[in-house]
Amino acid sequence: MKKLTSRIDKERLLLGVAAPLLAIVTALVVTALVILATGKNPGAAFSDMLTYGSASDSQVYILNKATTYYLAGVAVAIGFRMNLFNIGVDGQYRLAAFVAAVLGGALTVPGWIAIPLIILCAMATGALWAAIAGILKVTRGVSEVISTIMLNSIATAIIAYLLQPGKLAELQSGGTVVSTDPLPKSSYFFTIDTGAAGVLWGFIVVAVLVGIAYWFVLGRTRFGFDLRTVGQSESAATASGVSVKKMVATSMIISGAVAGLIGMPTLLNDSHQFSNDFPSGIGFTGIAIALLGRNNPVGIALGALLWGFLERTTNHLEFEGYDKEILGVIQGVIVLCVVIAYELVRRYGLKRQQQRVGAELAAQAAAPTQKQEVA
Amino acid sequence: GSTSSENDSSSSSSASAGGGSGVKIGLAFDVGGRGDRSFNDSAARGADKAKAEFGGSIKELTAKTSDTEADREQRLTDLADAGYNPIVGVGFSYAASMTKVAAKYPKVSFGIVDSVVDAKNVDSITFTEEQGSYLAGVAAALKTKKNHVGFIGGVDVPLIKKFEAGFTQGVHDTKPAVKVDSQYLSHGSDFSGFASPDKGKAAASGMLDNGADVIYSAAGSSGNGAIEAVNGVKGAWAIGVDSDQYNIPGLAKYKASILTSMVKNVDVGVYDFVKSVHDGKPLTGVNNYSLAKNGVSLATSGGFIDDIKTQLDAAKQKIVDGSIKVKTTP
Amino acid sequence: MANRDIDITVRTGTVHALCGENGAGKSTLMKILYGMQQPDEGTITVNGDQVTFSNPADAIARGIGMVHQHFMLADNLTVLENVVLGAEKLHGIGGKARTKIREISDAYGLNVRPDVLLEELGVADRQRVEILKVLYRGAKTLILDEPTAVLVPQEVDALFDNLRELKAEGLTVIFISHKLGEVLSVADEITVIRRGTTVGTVEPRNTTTKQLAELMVGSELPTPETEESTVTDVPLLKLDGLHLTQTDLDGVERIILDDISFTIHKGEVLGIAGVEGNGQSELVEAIMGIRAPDAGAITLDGADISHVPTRNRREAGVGYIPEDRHRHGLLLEAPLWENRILGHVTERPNSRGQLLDIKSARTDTERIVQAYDVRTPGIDVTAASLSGGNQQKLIVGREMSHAPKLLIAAHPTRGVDVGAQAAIWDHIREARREGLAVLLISADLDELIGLSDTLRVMYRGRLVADADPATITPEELGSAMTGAATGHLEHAEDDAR
Amino acid sequence: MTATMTDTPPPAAPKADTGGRSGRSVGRILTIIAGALVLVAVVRIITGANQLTSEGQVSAALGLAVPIGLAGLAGLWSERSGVVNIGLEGMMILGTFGAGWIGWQSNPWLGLLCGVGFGVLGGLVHAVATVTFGVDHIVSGVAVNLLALGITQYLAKLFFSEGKPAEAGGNPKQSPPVESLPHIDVPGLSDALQSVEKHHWFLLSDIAGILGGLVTDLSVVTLLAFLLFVGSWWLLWRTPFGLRLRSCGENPIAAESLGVNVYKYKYAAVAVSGGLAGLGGAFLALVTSHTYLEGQTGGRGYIGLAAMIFGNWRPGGLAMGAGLFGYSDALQLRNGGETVHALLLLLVVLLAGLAGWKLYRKAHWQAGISLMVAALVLVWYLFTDEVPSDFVGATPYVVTLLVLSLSAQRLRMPRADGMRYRKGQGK
Ligand SMILES: Nc1ncnc2c1ncn2[C@@H]1O[C@H](COP(=O)(O)OP(=O)(O)OP(=O)(O)O)[C@@H](O)[C@H]1O
Ligand SMILES: Nc1ncnc2c1ncn2[C@@H]1O[C@H](COP(=O)(O)OP(=O)(O)OP(=O)(O)O)[C@@H](O)[C@H]1O
Ligand SMILES: [Mg+2]
Ligand SMILES: [Mg+2]
Repeated sequence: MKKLTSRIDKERLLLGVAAPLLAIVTALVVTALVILATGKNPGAAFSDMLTYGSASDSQVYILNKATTYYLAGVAVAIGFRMNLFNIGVDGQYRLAAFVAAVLGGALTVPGWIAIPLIILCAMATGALWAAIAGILKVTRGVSEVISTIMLNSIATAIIAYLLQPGKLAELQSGGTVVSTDPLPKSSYFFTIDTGAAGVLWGFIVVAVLVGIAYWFVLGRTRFGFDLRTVGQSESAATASGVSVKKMVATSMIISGAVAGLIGMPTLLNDSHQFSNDFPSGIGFTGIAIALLGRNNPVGIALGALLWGFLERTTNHLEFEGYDKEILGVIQGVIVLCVVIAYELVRRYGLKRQQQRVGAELAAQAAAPTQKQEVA
Repeated sequence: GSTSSENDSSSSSSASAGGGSGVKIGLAFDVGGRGDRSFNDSAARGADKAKAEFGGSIKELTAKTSDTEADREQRLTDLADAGYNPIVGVGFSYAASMTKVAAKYPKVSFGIVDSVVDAKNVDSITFTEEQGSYLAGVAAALKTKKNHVGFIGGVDVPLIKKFEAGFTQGVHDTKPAVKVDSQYLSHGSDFSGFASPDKGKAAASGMLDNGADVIYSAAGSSGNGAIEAVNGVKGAWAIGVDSDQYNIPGLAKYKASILTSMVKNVDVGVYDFVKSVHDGKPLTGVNNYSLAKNGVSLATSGGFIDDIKTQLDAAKQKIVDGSIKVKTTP
Repeated sequence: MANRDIDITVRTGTVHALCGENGAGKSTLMKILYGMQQPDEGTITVNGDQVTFSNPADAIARGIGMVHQHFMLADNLTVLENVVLGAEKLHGIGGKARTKIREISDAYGLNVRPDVLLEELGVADRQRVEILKVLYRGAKTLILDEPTAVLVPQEVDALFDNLRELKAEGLTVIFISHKLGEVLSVADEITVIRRGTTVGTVEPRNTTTKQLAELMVGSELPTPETEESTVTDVPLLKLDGLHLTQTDLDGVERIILDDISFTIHKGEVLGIAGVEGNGQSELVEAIMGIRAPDAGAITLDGADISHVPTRNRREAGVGYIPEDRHRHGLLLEAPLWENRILGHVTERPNSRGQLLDIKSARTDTERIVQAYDVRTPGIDVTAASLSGGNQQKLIVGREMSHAPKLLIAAHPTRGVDVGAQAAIWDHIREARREGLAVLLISADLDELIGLSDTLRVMYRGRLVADADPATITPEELGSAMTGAATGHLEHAEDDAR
Repeated sequence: MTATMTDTPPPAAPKADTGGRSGRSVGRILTIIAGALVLVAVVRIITGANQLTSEGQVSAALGLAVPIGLAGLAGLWSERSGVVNIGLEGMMILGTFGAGWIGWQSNPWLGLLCGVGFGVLGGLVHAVATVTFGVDHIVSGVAVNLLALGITQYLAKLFFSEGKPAEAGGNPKQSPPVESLPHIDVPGLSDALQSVEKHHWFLLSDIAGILGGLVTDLSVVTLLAFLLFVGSWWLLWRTPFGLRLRSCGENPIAAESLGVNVYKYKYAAVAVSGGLAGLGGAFLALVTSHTYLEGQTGGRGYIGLAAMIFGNWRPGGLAMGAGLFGYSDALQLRNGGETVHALLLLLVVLLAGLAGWKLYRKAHWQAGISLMVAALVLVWYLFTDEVPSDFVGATPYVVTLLVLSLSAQRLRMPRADGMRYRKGQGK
């Protein structure tokens, strides 16, 4: 009974909720002030965002967006859990999506073979690209922050070189879009038609599976424990028998493999080809979302949904005469507030805990004759 | 906001908005939007002109850099839902999304600039940049004293390569001995080449140092850097792009070096389209605004190319009558 | 609460010692006195003026200087830079400061070279730089927080000579130490602190170590004596010609370990004495598989483990109590039960196959907390919220729970209070009786002599001397630690103590 | 044997002699520069790629290097005080905006000041988050980048897209044009150097080209940047202020114990860092573009950080790193594939040299790998005429990656860089 209460620590739960709440309220206040400063009514803007965001077609849109963002967030978070800062998620997913699209366009096998092959190819490409940074870090000590920034640009160059008419791509009618061979219909991933609200991408199932795998591997397996250990203290990890170098390389590779998935919802559910307007920059969005979600699988999901919601609704704000550029302000303020709020709450929590430990010890010291009752 | 269930009804009711008291024009801009002093601005001009003539209203929505397919689709859908008709997608990036949205709103007329959408209710407004660039090449070949000219592209996307192809062909058809340097400022999905005047300047001065004396840049704002570099060298000429750069306030200092500009008259295309909708006979299919239709032209502000007008007209004539076919890829 | 109702009066021109068990609040008190922490209530009076220090700068301005328990030096700066930092107004940061440092160094025989990088100095040199820092600022009151913890007896004597000299010049010294013998020999007055309050001030002349200890802990001091020998003749760990080099940033190759050979038998405790930084840490890391030796063989229970990864060594029965528990022994931000898994994730009860067995791990953590008297309200609190002693007990409990064949214990009782100390010694002794082999490394010479069956002295990466713990004295051991004596050390009967 | 007592203090852990380390830096750097010069001259003569050291090339390289160098210097200030600043990009963006905004309304000098001021504001946000609230430095930096981008886009839309600014040439992504800042030219000198360069003599023309590039048509901001480099070095390594600041990055607890107000120095350093990044942004807006443009910084903040790491957290090395970036960027922009092709030969020579060194140090397999790569590059060089233009664009990134992977292990960052510090928490 007592154990149970100590495990489901009410105070901790409360603190866990307090941080994001504090952040979002602050962000709302700041945004409202910004809108007010331009002489417009923030209340109307917020209510428009709410009503528009809760329409069913908006919800489908948000879920589709969140699918991509969630994968990006998880890819970044895997690195974060190791204290690795994989800025290269961006280059990794673009290169992966490109290579996978080329493969998918060339495959003529049935969908149930082609789709897994395309996905595996994307994961392998992302993993390989990330592995360069991982290996440079463990063998040559190159900071992954710098190497992945460089690798992003190099990936861009490689795609630019290969995505050209006559190489691995062809020019579309209109002469302005180059793209890879489109995937055959059989290689499309399944979708859920919600009728008027639009089409929900089937890849959301994969995203959910990735989330569950992330939670399970990190929290329930030996490998996950080792990974978290390295993230918390490299020196302690080494002493405990974890090969930090191997772990760094491995987690970089896993992060890259998940990054490889980021482009898949778009490729398999939407565009069915890689063209020069394939969405870019999602790797960086992933960083913000991983931060918002505290690298927690559920938190990342909430972050991804919030991001999707903001993008959907601020677009509509322009319709109501507001500047949609407010989106960047809201996003920036939220991330900043969230990181500060989490830090404040973490600190407060630690202090509370130490005080409790201290108080308990003092109580024991005051009654030395009593039999100790620990746990 | 509107829920999806209303979509169909609202789209059918809004389809009639075209007639009667003016037009409700929906403009979906590419990144940059109104005021970019380039093709977005030009499209806006066309719509403004139509509004002035026919009355009605204009709703403008602008893309952002991080847009995905879904965002563009949503933008067009929002406009259609709100009863705008016609709806113009400015920029080739709207091609895919317009294909979908046009199918969903068969009674609304759509127009797309710079790309082709195959649908019964879409007017594909395209321009022959290569033809205009060909003329720019002719002018460059005639004006160069060192038999050496240069082309600077912002990003090596197909659209910009059209410029390069036409320009190179124009130069070589006029004077085969003239050397053409080509340089792109960034590649692939790195679009910084359209917004890096410093890189434009470095590239242009590199060409000037190598002996080029006429430089044609199709590089967005990076072209400003190129024009500045050219301005620093006596006897060298710059050729601008998209709008008449001689008249742009930001470049007033360098206007003496701007030989001409290859102007893309997006406004004409947009105006024609809106007018057709207003008249009840919406344009559809591919409407290619070629040199023949004055869709592209060379600006004459400054009068620097007046002396070679005859040669330019001759070249234009040959393109119009089809005796010269201009390539679209270098 | 760390301190309450503290009353101390320190007279000018005296050495005033402060004693108390671990966590009694000595360091905290001194930090308050030095302005690094602020008291909730109470007053500080210096030379009759009531003062409040909101930061160290205020204290320094009042002529107070402090040598901290843990060195406060920046490795990547030179000695000169470390000394003048914060006191640049006095003599600048250039030539004048250098001259001044030389002057002070010569005056007190500190032997400090101003232009070397700090990272090139050993502990004793660092200690002198710390003292020089205080003197450079012209401090009238010196606070020394456990300055002798890392020094060998000879160095302690040298330090005390310095202190007496300072006292003669009218300076006041506040001196903290656990080593009661030292305290009695150097102090003019001794104040004892227990659980954050002063329990009394005594004169060293009419006090014995025993009385002092009882004042401190309220009971008698434990001793690390081992009773009967349990050494068997079954070799468990054998090191043969272990050699380790390291190439530093400038490409210079350094020999860290040179031809290290020894054997530990089942039931034997092998103690290694040595001044810190002579290769002990590296030796431990080589045995643990954290560093790969260049040559030599390590044999554990008959199997060659020279090139086996750390994890396999741990699975093969090596327990490890690291010297720095915060860096090597714990995940400070993780709950206790996760810390219980650390280092033994592949073993029962922590995991089954590739999966963690969280339930059994938690149950076993509860057991350890009970059995090893870890004072905590539960196993879900983070390791950071426990005091050092309790953290150490958790580590000992964890390592002992996997029935090790060999225990590598580096400073197992460092920073741990007397009660916990006795408990840890008990655990080691008990396991030894059942055939555990122990490699013990400690700076506490009493502990080393008391617990070990065999003693070796390490100097500059080599085992230079050995001794019989039954007869050797700390002083004799100390001389070997400075490299002054080698070979087999015999206790000289005539060496009057 | 009896234990004997001794008076001599125990020696430190066995350490080899590392004397003369302070004298090393200047002499070594000069040797490296001279060596590089000769090497480039040789390659130029062999390949005939005269652009390698032409005046225009060097001048363009300088122009491209200055913003990167300033960003790097900004990073240096911040990291020397122990705060990792990945928010440089955002602070540069703020700088471009501030410069463009005030610059077009009043004059470029005020614009420059405002660019710096906006950068400082960005720095202060980072300082509040990292120093006061103890947020992880990288996390805070990412947030600053996000926020800066959002705010400038929003304000640009608000300030430039309508009314007078729009008439003057502004739009949502661009400010109206700003007057130019003055340039400096030493009369006669440029011409003299140019005439020497024209002869394409070995080494002499190379030096003339480089010097010419450095003195011709020099912007005052470039000069200012140069002074800031020298000034930063002097301030950080030769004054009490600098000593205190660096001590905060090496061991803040020790600094605190000596009465240094660590918070104050960290705040100062991060604010200066923001200001320098802002100046880098202002350089982009005022000197190279004469206008604020969205997306103008193009990742230079990150590149600056790379240059700083490349330069081992020292101004001299950082300047070399920024120079390398500017140089390879200018090379690809000005001359495209042919000249970069000549660089391949340079790479071959360098790799061969490295192999020789490794062989001498008896690192056989490393030498083998170097030789093999050298051979591969040589084959590439011999069988092609130029490097594909897309790859040419990636030159700076590949060069950085190569150089870092060869040298990263010799780098030493400030000991407490990126660590959280809280007053009174020291043990
Ligand atoms: N603000 C506080 N209020 C009450 N108790 C505190 C506070 N801060 C720390 N403590 C107590 O201090 C102990 C942990 O502190 P810390 O980690 O500093 O110990 P330590 O110095 O390593 O211990 P030791 O000196 O025994 O080795 C706990 O018992 C905790 O309850
Ligand atoms: N502000 C505080 N409030 C309450 N408790 C504190 C506070 N700061 C420190 N403590 C705790 O008070 C105790 C006294 O610590 P202190 O470091 O002064 O002990 P000490 O006597 O120096 O021990 P040692 O012999 O280990 O150096 C520790 O447990 C510490 O964690
Ligand atoms: Mg303590
Ligand atoms: Mg203490």
